[in-house]
Amino acid sequence: MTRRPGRALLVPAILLLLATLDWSYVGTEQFVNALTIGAVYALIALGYTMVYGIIELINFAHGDVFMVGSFVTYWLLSSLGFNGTISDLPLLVVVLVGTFLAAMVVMGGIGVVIERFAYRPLRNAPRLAPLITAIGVSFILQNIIQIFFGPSPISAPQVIDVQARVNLGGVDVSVVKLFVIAVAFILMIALQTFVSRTRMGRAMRSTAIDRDAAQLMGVDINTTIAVTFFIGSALAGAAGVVQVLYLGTTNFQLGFQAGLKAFTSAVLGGIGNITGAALGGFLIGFIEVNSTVAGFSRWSEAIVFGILVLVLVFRPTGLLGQQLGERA
Amino acid sequence: MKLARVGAALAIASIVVGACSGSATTAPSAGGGASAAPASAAPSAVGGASAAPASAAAGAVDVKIGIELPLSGADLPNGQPTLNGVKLALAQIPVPGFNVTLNVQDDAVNGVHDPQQGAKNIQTLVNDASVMGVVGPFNSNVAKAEIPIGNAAGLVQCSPANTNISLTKPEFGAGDLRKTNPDKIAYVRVATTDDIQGAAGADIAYTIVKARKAFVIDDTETYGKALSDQFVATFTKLGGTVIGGSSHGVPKSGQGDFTSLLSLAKKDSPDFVFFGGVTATGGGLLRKQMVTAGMGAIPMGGGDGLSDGAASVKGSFLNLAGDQGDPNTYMTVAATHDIPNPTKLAADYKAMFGAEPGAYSASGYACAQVILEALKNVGADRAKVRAYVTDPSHTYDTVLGKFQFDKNGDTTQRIISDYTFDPGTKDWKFVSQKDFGAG
Amino acid sequence: MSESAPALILSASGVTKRFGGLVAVNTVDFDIPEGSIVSLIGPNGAGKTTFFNVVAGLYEPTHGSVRFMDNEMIARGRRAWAEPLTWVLPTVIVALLGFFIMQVSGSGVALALAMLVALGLLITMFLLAIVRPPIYERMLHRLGIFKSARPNDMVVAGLGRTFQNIRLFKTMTARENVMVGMHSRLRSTVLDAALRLARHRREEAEADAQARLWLAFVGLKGKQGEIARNLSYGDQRRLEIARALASQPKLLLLDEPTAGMNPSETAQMMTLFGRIRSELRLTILLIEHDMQVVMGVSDRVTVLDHGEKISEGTPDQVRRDPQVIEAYLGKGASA
Amino acid sequence: MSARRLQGGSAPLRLLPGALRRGIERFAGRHQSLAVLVGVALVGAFLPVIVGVPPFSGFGNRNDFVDGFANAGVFVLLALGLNVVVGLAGLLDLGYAAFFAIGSYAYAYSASPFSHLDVPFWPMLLVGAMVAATFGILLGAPTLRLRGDYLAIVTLGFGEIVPVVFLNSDTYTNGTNGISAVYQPSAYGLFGIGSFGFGNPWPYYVTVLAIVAVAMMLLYRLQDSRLGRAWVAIREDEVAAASMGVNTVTTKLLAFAIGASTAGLAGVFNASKLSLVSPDQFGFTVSFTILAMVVLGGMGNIWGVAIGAFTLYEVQSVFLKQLTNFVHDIHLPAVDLGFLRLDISAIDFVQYQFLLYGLALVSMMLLRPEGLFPSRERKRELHESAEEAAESNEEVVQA
Repeated sequence: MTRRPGRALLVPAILLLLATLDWSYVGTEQFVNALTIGAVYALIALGYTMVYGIIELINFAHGDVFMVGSFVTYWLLSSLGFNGTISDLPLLVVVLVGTFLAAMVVMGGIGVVIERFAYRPLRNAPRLAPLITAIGVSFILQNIIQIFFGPSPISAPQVIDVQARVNLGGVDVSVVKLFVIAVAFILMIALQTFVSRTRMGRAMRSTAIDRDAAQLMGVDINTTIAVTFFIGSALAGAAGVVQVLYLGTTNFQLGFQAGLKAFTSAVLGGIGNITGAALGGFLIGFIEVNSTVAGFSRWSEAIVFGILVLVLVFRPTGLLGQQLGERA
Repeated sequence: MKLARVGAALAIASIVVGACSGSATTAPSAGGGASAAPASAAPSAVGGASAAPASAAAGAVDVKIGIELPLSGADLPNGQPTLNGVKLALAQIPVPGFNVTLNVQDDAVNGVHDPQQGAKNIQTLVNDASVMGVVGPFNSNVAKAEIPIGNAAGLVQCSPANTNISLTKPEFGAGDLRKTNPDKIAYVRVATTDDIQGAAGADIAYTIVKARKAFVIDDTETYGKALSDQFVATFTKLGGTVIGGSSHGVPKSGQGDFTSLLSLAKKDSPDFVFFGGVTATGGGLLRKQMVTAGMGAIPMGGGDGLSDGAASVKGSFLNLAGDQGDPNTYMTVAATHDIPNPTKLAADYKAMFGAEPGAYSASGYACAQVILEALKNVGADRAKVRAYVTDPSHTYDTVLGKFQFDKNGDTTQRIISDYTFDPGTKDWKFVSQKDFGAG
Repeated sequence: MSESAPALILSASGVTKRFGGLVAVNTVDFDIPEGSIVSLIGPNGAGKTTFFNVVAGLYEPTHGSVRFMDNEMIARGRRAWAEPLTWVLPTVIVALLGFFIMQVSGSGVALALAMLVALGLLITMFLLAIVRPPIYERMLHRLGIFKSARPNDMVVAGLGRTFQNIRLFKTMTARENVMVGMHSRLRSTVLDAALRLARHRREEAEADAQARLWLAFVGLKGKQGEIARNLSYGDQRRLEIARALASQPKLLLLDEPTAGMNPSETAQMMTLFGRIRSELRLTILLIEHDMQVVMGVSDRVTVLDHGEKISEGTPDQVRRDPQVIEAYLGKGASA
Repeated sequence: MSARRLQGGSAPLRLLPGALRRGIERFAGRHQSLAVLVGVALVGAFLPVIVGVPPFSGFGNRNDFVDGFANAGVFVLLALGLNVVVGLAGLLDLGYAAFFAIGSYAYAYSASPFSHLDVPFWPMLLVGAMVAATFGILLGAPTLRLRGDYLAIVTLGFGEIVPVVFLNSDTYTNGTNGISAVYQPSAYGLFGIGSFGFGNPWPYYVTVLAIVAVAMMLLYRLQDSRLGRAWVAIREDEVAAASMGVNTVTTKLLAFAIGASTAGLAGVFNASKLSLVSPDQFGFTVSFTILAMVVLGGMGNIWGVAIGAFTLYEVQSVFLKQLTNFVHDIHLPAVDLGFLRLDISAIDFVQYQFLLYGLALVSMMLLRPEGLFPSRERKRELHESAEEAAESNEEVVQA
């Protein structure tokens, strides 16, 4: 399908315009809030979209992978003895990098294990079978966390000083929020580069388009799918770290609704499309913040899903359509 | 495929290992078919016939107290400590001539309290002829499904936690719930109703904090919404202003993130923030994020849903809210005022279960006391137990203090106590109490 | 029906179909006289199947229109934007009327009543738009709103088709496949089926018998109980034709029906085409690569290349057309 | 003519010996509706009897079980309805609980002290079904253009929106408190088993059995009709179905409407039995549980889905809850492995039921991805074999 070059710029242009208008409506602080919430949704949505793109599975356990990620972060930080703000900058950097790496690797590993045991045996089963195992896995993850950490919400250490602010154009903006947004962008760019530039990325894309053909061309399907799960779950793990840094709390039920909204983000942007998932995540963040600002916090969920319905009815492939895994 | 099965087996094994760490009891005998004996509660009378104390001699009559609480999933922190309170009462209070065990029913389905399951459970308890009274339920909507059944069967229920006004007061539709036997109520509760608590919250905000401009948030659930609505009504009546004119609902699904709502609130510079809800629906996080958002100096208040222990208790409001905030700013209203001997209950509880008591452990204990008291006085007759418990002339001397039930089954103890955060002990500190009278 | 020029069953004029920047079919005029076998040939990617799909109602053409049995069936929608207006307009009018009456009479009851009626109208219009009974279609027509026919509308009008890559309902039996083909000719409704009324039972029994006849007609006698995917390749092709015939079409569109067949199967298939024409008196539009088939059965042949019609005429005329030879040579297409 | 249809339909019969099974199948093939009614009646009569026999009798008395069976009936109805949408027409609906909610609220609003209305139960069954069906069409209409998974997410969205609307429309729904003291059906002395009310589960049990039987009968008839074929055709290949004259729009909408109306029936019944309707009863988990029931039972197979729903309901609300008692009763000896002691009888399983439920879902799917009783078509999709081809030939000869 060919596109006129002008079309490619149309969507970003409209979004930029909308963002500017919204900025003037909600103000800088709320704008940053929206970006921060959106960044978390976007990070989770990336995993959804990648997994869907490659094996067409709505991985409902993915939200719980995010939840487990936040508990891993909590466990890691508190067992290392950090229980508050770290003011020593070099130490802070080391702790942050270490936490992100550890949480991402651990969650990536868990993702691979889940894929291996719960989804791979069902790869040729009816399409809904893995969906049900995904729900089962989600329950299992929740319960395991509940057994180990208890059912109450957890107060987790926030190593970055949450009260620190920088002045941006006359408005004080929280440093943590900026950090969260920056991390999300860095990870997204890294992912995009990986998928478009590396051999494994190409293998992933070709598997998404036609698994059988990719296999004939010498792509190792099992490894490719495992890597997809690793990356997707690692990103959810990163989102878990972000959750702890930003809100300093977590609980074993966090995953389900977050997952639902992240999945909505992925669909909103065009499922299977990495940029779309990121865009969708930020959009949901903006919708939520705007409905709160407008005094409809009670309805925010209905508004999020209402907009989703409208977008899909008028643009059934999501805002950016499908790139990763085009199917008739 | 094979590997997957091994994985499942391992997961099951992990439960078994996790669960057997403290198991030193022998398997209970068949006598306690429906008794749920905790592995760690061996000394209690609940443990089954073989381990039963001497009081349960040959001539003792077997009777049961029904438990109808949410005991799995997210509601476990509500149900389990309450159940433990009942267990503690059974272990401590001798009932000569009776061998009292429990019939435990869990109303959580897929981890969330479910009215349909609750109705089924109460039916099961009704059908168990040895059940003399029921402690529970925990949630108001479960109660609405259960009260008609208990009323029809004449099985008395004592709720440790329900606060919704429509459960008991005829002017709010409670009469419809007990249509079968309008004169024989079978539902009592030891918690004060939302209207009193919400009003008391407004009273604190207006008279003690001297706030004039409040921002109100609720969790859109039955308890939280009722509390907030009452707060808004009373606070406005007293002469204060509520920003936006009503409460802002934050559904539980949005749990954990109040930042954008707080940014909104900050613009109108409120001098009080009221939260209608419980810790699990975001109470502690709200306070924590107020501090983050630079609103730590603004006092915040809530109902007894926030009264769940000191900052050292994991998952409590104070624990989540963090202790780096401005001192003397957290306030709450508890339905139960300073109970007669709180330290003893806490110590006994800790000795038996190895944990701090929960918010409703004492209430569960009190409910058990009420039912046992009736049992001692009228014997193992369900109808008489019901009649005794609901008789407004009887006074109960419980761990919650002395109280009666009025003709609707509400406690006459309408004392509201005000607490504030004490940065020294990192716990709630009693401020004052106010008696809202007999209705 | 004049004797000199037989009536046209289908007449396409200026049909263009564009996908993004790619013009798959470019201003093609195409007539099919009633009772004839007309073939459409051309090299791979010439736009044959696209044209086919336009005619069958699967794609809306970018330009041009298709008349079928003297009705304009397929063309780009006209005033399509006005259709949603018809859904809300009655509601708006009634609501405004209610407001007006309330202003005049000061009665709130009138407004409430008007609102209720307005809501009812809205729901009625939505349901009408979904079910599309003839009265709704007539209303649209009167308002000058035109919507291109969908595949099922074309089937109702009398067009049956097969697919280039066989698209049977794979897990259904042969008999059931054929019965789905009869769908548009069966009349029993949900209620008939739910209550098992006599007419439903009769119709189902008739349909069953008819399905067997169609299967026998294409040479699948006794195979009605086979699951479609278990049939041999040739049998699947036949089953597709039986399924298309079951809708009792006037015009049958066959998309490469002999592709992948051996010579003896092809010969049988050609016999079947003959019988379809002689016994059923159907008109056939055929896409075919096998020149032997095309030249053997066709009355007229049309050649497409790069989406454009380059030649048209009897098989002999087309065979000699230098443009056709040029299009096929060098491309190595089968001949 | 419909002998072979019954092969999928009588999946549970596979447990019976061959000759008997064939005999029943042949009878059922000729008198399908009668067979469904007799089947439901037999199961309905059998269940209260079996629970009086050990080991079941140890877990509660008969009335407890019957009460639970009446609740299970609600889920059986829901699963039957969802099966039309997901199993037959192949439209993945993740927000099915919305129609359950609409049916429930329709009855609660029409027959409760809240609205001061008292419409009798029996006509409300039909009205509730019709209201739900109308919403099925209205909510279904905008989704028809969407492909499988987009449809799934939009229905999920509707499933989330509907409870929020009920939650926030205080004036009509009593908001978060819900509508309580909903009236019970009034048919005194129905079939000599007592009147509707609290404490006597039998009238509800008989009523839900009757509703399930009629629903199953009608669904079998629809499945076997022009419409049923069109649904399966759309599921298999939408383009081909349209090209064969199937109006995909109306056919899909009919699937939505019929699925929704079944949920509406379930909603009306449940509201009257529970006497309470509140917005938190219709969350996403409910939709998912019903979907799990359909998939587990075997999509597209009416009997299979009914059994799947019944089984899963009993697992999550009876078996897992009673597991602790059960394990206590069987007296497993404690295993001493030296470094750890395993005493299964001492475990309180109540806390782990959620985990066990998850494990059950995963392992059931790993062991039998096509469901317990796959429909004829689904089974063939998975296990093609010459034997089945032979079997279907044999059936043609019978027919």
